[in-house]
Amino acid sequence: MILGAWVAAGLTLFIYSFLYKDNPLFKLGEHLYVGISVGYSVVLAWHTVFLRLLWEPLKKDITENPAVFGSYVLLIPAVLGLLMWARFIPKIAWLSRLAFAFVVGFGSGVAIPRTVSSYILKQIEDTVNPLVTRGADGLSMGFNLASPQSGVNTIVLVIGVVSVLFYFFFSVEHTGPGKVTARTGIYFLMIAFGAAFGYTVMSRMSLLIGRFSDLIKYAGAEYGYASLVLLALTVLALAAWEMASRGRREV
Amino acid sequence: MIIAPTLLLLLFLGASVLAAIPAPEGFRALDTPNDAGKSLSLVWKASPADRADRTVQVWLADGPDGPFQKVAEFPSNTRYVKPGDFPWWAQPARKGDHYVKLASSQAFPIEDGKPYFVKLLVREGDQEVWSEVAEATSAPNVFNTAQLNNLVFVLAFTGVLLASIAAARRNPHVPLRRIAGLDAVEEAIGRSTEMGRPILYLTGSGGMDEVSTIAATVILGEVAKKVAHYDTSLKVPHRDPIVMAVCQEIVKESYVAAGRPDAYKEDSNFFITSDQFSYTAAVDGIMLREKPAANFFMGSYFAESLLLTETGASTGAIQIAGTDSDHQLPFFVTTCDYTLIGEELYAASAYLSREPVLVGTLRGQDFGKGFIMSVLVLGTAFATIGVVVDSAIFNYVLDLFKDFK
Amino acid sequence: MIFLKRQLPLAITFVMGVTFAFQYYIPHPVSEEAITNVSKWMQIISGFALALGLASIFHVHAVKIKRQVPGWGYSIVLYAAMLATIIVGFKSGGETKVDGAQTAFGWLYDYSMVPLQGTMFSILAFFIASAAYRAFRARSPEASVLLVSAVLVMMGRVPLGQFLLPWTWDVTQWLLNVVNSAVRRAILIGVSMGQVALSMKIILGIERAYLGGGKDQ
Amino acid sequence: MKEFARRMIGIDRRIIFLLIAAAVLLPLLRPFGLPIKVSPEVRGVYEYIEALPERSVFLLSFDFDPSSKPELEPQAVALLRHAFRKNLRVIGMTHWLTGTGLADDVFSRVAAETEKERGKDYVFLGWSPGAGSLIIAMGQDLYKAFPSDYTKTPTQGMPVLEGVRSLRDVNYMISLAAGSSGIEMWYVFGKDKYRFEMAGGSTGVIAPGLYPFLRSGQINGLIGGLQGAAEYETLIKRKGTATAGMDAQSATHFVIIILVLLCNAFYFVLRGEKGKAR
Repeated sequence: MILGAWVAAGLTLFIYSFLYKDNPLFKLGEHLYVGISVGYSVVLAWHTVFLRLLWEPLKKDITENPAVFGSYVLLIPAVLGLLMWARFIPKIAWLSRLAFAFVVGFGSGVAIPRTVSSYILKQIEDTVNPLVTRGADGLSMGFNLASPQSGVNTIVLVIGVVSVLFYFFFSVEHTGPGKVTARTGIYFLMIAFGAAFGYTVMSRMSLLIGRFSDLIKYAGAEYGYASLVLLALTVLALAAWEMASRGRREV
Repeated sequence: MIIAPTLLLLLFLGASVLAAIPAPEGFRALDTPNDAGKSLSLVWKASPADRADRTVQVWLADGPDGPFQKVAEFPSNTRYVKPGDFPWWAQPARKGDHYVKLASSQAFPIEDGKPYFVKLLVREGDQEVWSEVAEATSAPNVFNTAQLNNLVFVLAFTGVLLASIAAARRNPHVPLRRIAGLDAVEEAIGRSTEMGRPILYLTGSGGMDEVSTIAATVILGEVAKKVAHYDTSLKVPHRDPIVMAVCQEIVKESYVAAGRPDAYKEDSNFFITSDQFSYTAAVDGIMLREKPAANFFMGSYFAESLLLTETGASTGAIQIAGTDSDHQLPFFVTTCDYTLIGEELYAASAYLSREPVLVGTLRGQDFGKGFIMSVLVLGTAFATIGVVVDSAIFNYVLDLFKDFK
Repeated sequence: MIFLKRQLPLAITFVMGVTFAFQYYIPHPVSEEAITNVSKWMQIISGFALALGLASIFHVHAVKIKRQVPGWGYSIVLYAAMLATIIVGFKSGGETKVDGAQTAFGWLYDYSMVPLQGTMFSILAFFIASAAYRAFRARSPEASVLLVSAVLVMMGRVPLGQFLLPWTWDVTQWLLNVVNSAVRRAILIGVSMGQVALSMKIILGIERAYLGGGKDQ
Repeated sequence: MKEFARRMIGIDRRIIFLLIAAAVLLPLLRPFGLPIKVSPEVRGVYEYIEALPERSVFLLSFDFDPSSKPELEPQAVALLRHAFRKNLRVIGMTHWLTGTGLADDVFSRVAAETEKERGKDYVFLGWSPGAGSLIIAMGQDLYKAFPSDYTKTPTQGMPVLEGVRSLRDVNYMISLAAGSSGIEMWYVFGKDKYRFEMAGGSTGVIAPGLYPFLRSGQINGLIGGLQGAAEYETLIKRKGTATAGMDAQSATHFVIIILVLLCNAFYFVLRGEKGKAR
């Protein structure tokens, strides 16, 4: 646990040192990180893909029903996967295309109806709303900006969607009335981008608060003042590195 | 002598009080339409007397004589067919009728191809009345008719697309509006050549089955042709091994097309790791150490976008981004010199290559967008008129553009 | 041979594409089962593809070490970290926990992957500030609306802003619920048309870039 | 003036980094406690727990992993403090394997500060696979779904679980969710069938998507992100990391806003000078 705190605090500080400038500590952290993550994905691929999805079910099926064709069906992805490796041998490299074709064909087919459903029809459905409502006291139109379903917001929504869609027209030059619509679209885009930017600040700050809380925790006596000691060492190392590289430059 | 009629009268009154709960009218059971089986649906007419303290129980059996088992209970003024539940071309019951879906459960499993018998019990206080017994057999369906509009949309759009591609093949000189970011591509490559620094090109986080990745690889092909021509060095770090393999082929082809197959280097495309942030750390490292003069960010991105572009900005590189990841657009727009927003990324590949297929596709998409824009405007008008004149007639049109499950 | 090289991949794409596009409209359990199984196949194939990536990493860093380019020592660090993780991972059987006790692999995950990931992610907090400082300048009308809406939302999101200017909270809600959703919807619709068009072209064999190479391949 | 403005506009961004670091660090070390407005959806959760009788059964599911810790851990701590103060019997569990260690840590820490005993006042069941089907299994028989708890103690006969056979005996349930296998899943597979009252806590990112559940009454309260956690801390009158965190949020947001305003001021000074020169 205590060793963990030291390692975690050290790696955190190494990466943060990148905010100062590129330096050996960051390089060390970066290469460690890449190495660990590649190793991690290899282990995960081996256990979850090869063992759990391929080897174990295949072994089970074949030992239980060796005569049934269905037991061997998992050999298809295995063979396709192996075809990918044909790329290592230039002469038969084209075989890998069969695997690409399989993967991309599946992806494209799956995408079409689902995209139409949730990103086209569903979006149209949510945008098209009556501007007025019929209540007990007859027809009324909502002017309450705070309620997203009110009539006035429905109008804003339709204008926004239509003008931004028009901005994405490529075969029409944006002139005349088209220019006004496209400009409206650009303003909508910019307001939305600004709002989204401002909105995201909070969640990014939460991450930083989380990291800093951990560092503060590791600065406690029960962890041997890990953060403080490591912070001092990091600063010293950076200073030493600066001096050394300055000296080298002067020579 | 007087007592008897009184008794009769009382009996009669009592019977009429009991009969105050009407039996459910028009009760029938059917196989749930458009589903994977193992489920039945019940339909009966709504009654003006439905209310919260009158409950309906559903009793189910696998033989006509029982034993019946209670599987559901709810207030009698719930479970209606509501507008928007079903499209008009695939309605199991009239709007306003009661509609209950019974799914197979552990308490009462429903199997396909076996007849089941259902009856309703309506009760209020200590009065109760049974409906008739209805029979139905569950079966899985082979086509979801509620999604017919989806299929029609796909087919119609395909038709428009093929027609406009054919038209563009006959006449490839379709005018396309200027896209600001693209004029900068040439400039960025030129600058890198002058400064003798590499060009960094990222294809995003997506796999080969995403449009943004494919558009990014098409643009990479065009950029690589120019790079080969100017003899600048190109670096393409990858997160997906398949995309890397495809990009190697594409870049090689571009060098061949530019007449410089000798200048092609196999390791201009290389793999770093598939993990999001370690990839980012490594690319940031490349930016700081090799100081590329131009950074291209094409494809789809997640939270790493700002980590990449801010580092790139600090090294003074020209940055051109193009993404359809709407959630990351604010960061690209604020930190890059040029950003291709959403569809502009796809348009860019057509604009740069002037390939009839791509240009035709773009036109086809424009037709599609025009159509959707008119649906939005007219649909809102129809929906409003529908409320004003209090009529459901427009639903026949509006339902065509709804998403049904 | 030419058929195998050129037509077969296109045929495979066509069959896969059409089958799985239609799968969506078929609620029958057989169709559900098909997509679940084939999705697993995709995971298996991508597992094999990782080898391509590994080969690339080994190549890039082996070259660096062999030529002793500046910083080649870090390539050794990378190799060492990778090997160590793989060895520890296989020893722990790929599990982060066995019987409630943390394995060495789990330790590596908790005390190196998690903090490293969290730290890289949290650098965004610094960058979002510096990006705001650089980019939010009222250079043009477009830049000005961007700036104003960002500042309003930043105010409306935190207690201090809600305390100083209570109305910013409502404005924030409106900007996010109405303007932002209008724009995202429009972008989504446009992008989706592109997605459908491209997928269609891939299935019909019009677009072949993904196979790597020009139109005549 | 012009020179100063030019220098400031091209300011070394490391100074901005320092300002942000300071704006996070100072409030964390010494919170200044800005007033926090409590929203009705957070109050809903608090009041429901407040009204529960002693020894009621409260199930808290940790459906997140370390990457969402900054937002959800303070929520968990605040909820546990409240539950322990009300002498509820607390059952903890998780659907996310990677969140197990974190969840156990939170339980032991909060229990230690309120002197609650594992097995008597609370139990942490740990992780079990199955997600939705695990919930169904718990709805049928809790002891079959979790024969033993995280520390390998058999669950059968634990004093804390006295009279609890399945999810039907749970009085209140809260899922702290960072993704899809959280609140929605608990509602669909759990509450809908086994009829316990439930609420949710979530990261700021997914909170807006959960409001429809709140409006329709499928959950009776929602704690959203760090802000929600801070509101809960205000309600139980115990300032914790979330309140400090919200101070840091206010501080950093204002640092950025002031920077943006300054930058524009300098920009206009420069532009004005340029205009004059022309």
